[in-house]
Amino acid sequence: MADVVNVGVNLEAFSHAISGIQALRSSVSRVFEFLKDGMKNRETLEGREKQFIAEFQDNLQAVNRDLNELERLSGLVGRPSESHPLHNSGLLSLDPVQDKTPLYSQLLQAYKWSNKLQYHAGLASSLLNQQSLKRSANQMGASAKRRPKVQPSTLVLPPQYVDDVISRIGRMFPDMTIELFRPNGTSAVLLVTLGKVFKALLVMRSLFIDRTLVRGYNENNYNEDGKLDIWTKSKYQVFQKVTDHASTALLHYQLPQMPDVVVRSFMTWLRSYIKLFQSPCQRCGRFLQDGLPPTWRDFRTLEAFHDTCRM
Amino acid sequence: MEAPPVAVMPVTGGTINMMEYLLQGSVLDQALESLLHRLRGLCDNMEPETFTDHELVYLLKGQQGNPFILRARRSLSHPTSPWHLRYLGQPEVGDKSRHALVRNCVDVAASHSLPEFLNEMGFRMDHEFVANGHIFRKGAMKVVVSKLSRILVPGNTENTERLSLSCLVELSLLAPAGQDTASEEMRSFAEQLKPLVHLEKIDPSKQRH
Amino acid sequence: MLKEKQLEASVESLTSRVSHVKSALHSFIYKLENEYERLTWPSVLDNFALLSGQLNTINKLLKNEKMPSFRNQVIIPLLLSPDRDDELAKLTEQRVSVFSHEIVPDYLRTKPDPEVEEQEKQLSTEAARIGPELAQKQIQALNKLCSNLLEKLNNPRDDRDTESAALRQNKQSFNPADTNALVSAVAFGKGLSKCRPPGPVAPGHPGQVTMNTGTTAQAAMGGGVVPQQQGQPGKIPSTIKTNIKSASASMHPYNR
Amino acid sequence: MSLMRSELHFSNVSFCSVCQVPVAEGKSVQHTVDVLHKKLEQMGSVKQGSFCVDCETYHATNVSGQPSKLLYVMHNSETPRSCMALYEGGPCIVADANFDVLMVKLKSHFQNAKGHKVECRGSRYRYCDFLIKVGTVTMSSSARGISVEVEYCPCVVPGDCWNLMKEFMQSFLGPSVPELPSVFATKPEGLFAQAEIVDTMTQYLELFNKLRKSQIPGSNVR
Repeated sequence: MADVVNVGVNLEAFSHAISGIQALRSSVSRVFEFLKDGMKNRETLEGREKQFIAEFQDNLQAVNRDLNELERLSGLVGRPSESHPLHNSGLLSLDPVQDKTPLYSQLLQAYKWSNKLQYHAGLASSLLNQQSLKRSANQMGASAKRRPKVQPSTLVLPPQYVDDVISRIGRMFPDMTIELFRPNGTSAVLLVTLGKVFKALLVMRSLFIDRTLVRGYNENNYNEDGKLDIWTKSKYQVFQKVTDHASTALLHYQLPQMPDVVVRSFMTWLRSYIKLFQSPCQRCGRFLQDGLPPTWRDFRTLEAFHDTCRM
Repeated sequence: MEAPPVAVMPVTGGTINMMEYLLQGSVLDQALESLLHRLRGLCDNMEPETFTDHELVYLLKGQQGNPFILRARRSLSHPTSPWHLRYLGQPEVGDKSRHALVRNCVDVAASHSLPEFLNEMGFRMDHEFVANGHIFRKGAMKVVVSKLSRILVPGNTENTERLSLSCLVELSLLAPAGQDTASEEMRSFAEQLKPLVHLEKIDPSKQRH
Repeated sequence: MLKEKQLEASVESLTSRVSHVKSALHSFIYKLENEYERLTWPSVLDNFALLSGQLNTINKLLKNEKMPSFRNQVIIPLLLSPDRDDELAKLTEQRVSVFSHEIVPDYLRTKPDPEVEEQEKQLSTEAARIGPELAQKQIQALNKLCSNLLEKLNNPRDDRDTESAALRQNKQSFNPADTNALVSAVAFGKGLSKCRPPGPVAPGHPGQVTMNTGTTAQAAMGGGVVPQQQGQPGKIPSTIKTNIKSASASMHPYNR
Repeated sequence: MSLMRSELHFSNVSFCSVCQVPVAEGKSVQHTVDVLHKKLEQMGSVKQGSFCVDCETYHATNVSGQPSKLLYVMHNSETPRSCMALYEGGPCIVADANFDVLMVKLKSHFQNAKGHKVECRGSRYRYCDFLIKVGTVTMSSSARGISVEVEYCPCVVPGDCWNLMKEFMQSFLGPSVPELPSVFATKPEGLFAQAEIVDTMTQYLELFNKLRKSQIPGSNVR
């Protein structure tokens, strides 16, 4: 709003400039008026022409003069809008009918939000860069130029390769059966049946596991229309808990350059649930705590703990 | 399991006194295609269903001398489907004006242990056969066109032999007792299948001589 | 009589409406010509609204059920004369002063519309252009086409008729003997091998013999004929069973 | 007929253990049941409706002389449209409710022993993934004993969760926890076969037969 004062200072220059414009306009219209009227009746044709040209030149010179004057004045007026933080849009604040079109206040609001967003994004990016050893962040830690190269190579793997990796992993664990589906395009969905304990759905993106959902062995994994149901969570609390832990494990096991190792480590970890109902908690020695068996498996030792008994 | 908390259910269930209305006939193999074609046009617009079933007929000898007959059927094309146990009563005599054979009927779906269980109850298998063919439906009515085959080696449903060069055609309807409008409906439907097939009210007891 | 009266009345009401329109137009035109300096736009609109309302009323009147169909009325000019008719001129406000041959076809529509006239003219010139021989030829060609088409439509029906007739006469689509055989096979296993799975049947089990069968055809195997004759038929069902109830898997008991 | 397209779901039953709870000395059946209810509620279980298991006994009429094996037809409100028929130690089937109608048709061959009808009614409780059913067993309108059924819904294999189940039962039944039901021990596949609805019914049947044989314990039961 300091701008208003600024404008006030130059007010005189403004009024001069406006009258300069008016003068210019009148002189220009005089030129055309004169041209429209044509030559006046004079005694001789020659005199007639001479008179006409002289008057035309006078008129043009007047236009020229007025133009110069205006240019000079415009230099005096300067560009007050430049000093405004929102540049020309700041002029919107001068709109006297603010109630009708609250453009300016909305604009300010949007500006504030976008500033905030930029600020938070910056913070998040710096935080993520610090965790460069975990998850995909180490791609970001690498130079920005390399990043787009790394991503396609691991995200766009031929389905054949994915099939191979999965079937190799499937052979590694005899008590686990892995069924592979591709319900939509090339992304695979794995249905892992672990003994008679549970069935886990793994939604893959290339060889990255995007999402996991664990359901009971006797629960239905298909919709009414026969498609894989990847959304409905298990009705049993124990498997809801295991789903949570499996999602945690997905975040833990990350090695973007070697996605197959990640899948294998995750599967090894998942396999430790084969004794979900059989092994007591390694800390308290009991089977049940709040009605739930030890649902947590240590990422390294694969030992069983109750959710609240782990460190 | 997660059955909803129910108010305690009545102890016995089931639908008492269901009647089967039945008309029978046969069609020669040569005319089978025309019959199927006509049925596709006449019946409800659905995908024609085919089936292959194995039927075992069990008898239980009572003290009075009249064996009690139960028919156990299983689908060979859907081995995981439940078995189907059926009791069929004596055809109702009396009303000659009725157009269809009417008899009591109890249908039970049962688990796969049915044969052993029937044996334990004292039932003995009398005969068995394989039926395969097509099912059509029109409203509550059902048309079954089936080829019958006898089983050459007991229990081996792979090794069979056609019983005749005709297919059995049956038009049946299940309704609670006393719904005689059903037979009227069946008669008019049977009328539309003439002259390809003559569906009639055949009392099997008259066939025995 | 009644009809005539009705017609008269409706014509009368129609003329009165039309005269209303006319007077409204009159005054409007007068205003436009003489008072155009004082005339305001809203009042012009008012005039238009009045006119449109009146025209609407006329339309409604014409669409009314009770209104006799004017289309079916014929006007015949009874007397034409080249002389000036003052009465007519007065009636038509000096628009038509002579009821002559020149104007009657236009006013009373005794002549077709110009477009229709044009079409008719074209057709007659076309007809004149084609000679009678050519015309004859074209007629023949058309007749031939039509008869061909008729034949084509009729023939397949003949084919079909003969086909089904042949089927009816020559080939039976079913065989009553087979029907009986099949029905008794499903009813009591006639013609089916009477084998039992090895094992549970105790030899000499009471009633075993009679249980076997009651058919004379099977007498060699079982022999017990008499007991069944009365009792068995009742218990003996026939037919393949298909079960509507179990078909509706949705309410199947095992779907927990 | 081939129209029976539904898959059987008998096998999708989780592991159940049924046991008898002795009536406390000098207390009525109802009192003992109330004590159990209170214990369950203290643990944080939620009552979820009621349940009923019944058992009809039939004996064959045609075999004269030697005593025939008894045929039991049972219902469970958990599977309201099914009907379980079993011979003690012998084969069993799961059928739909029309089986009862069939038994009516068979009445000339199988007679219903009216006085032998056993019923077990009570309340269902849910605690986490456990389902607990405390029932009173009645025979000819006299209460004979108390049954407790514990089901661990997520687990289908008895051998997997028996220890876990035992720990749970100890938490409200005290140290007098029963052994693993014999029905599982006698299976050819052993403890790791999948549990079936029939296993549950067999346990109830064993319990009923045990109670039937035992004398009414005098003043303990009213």
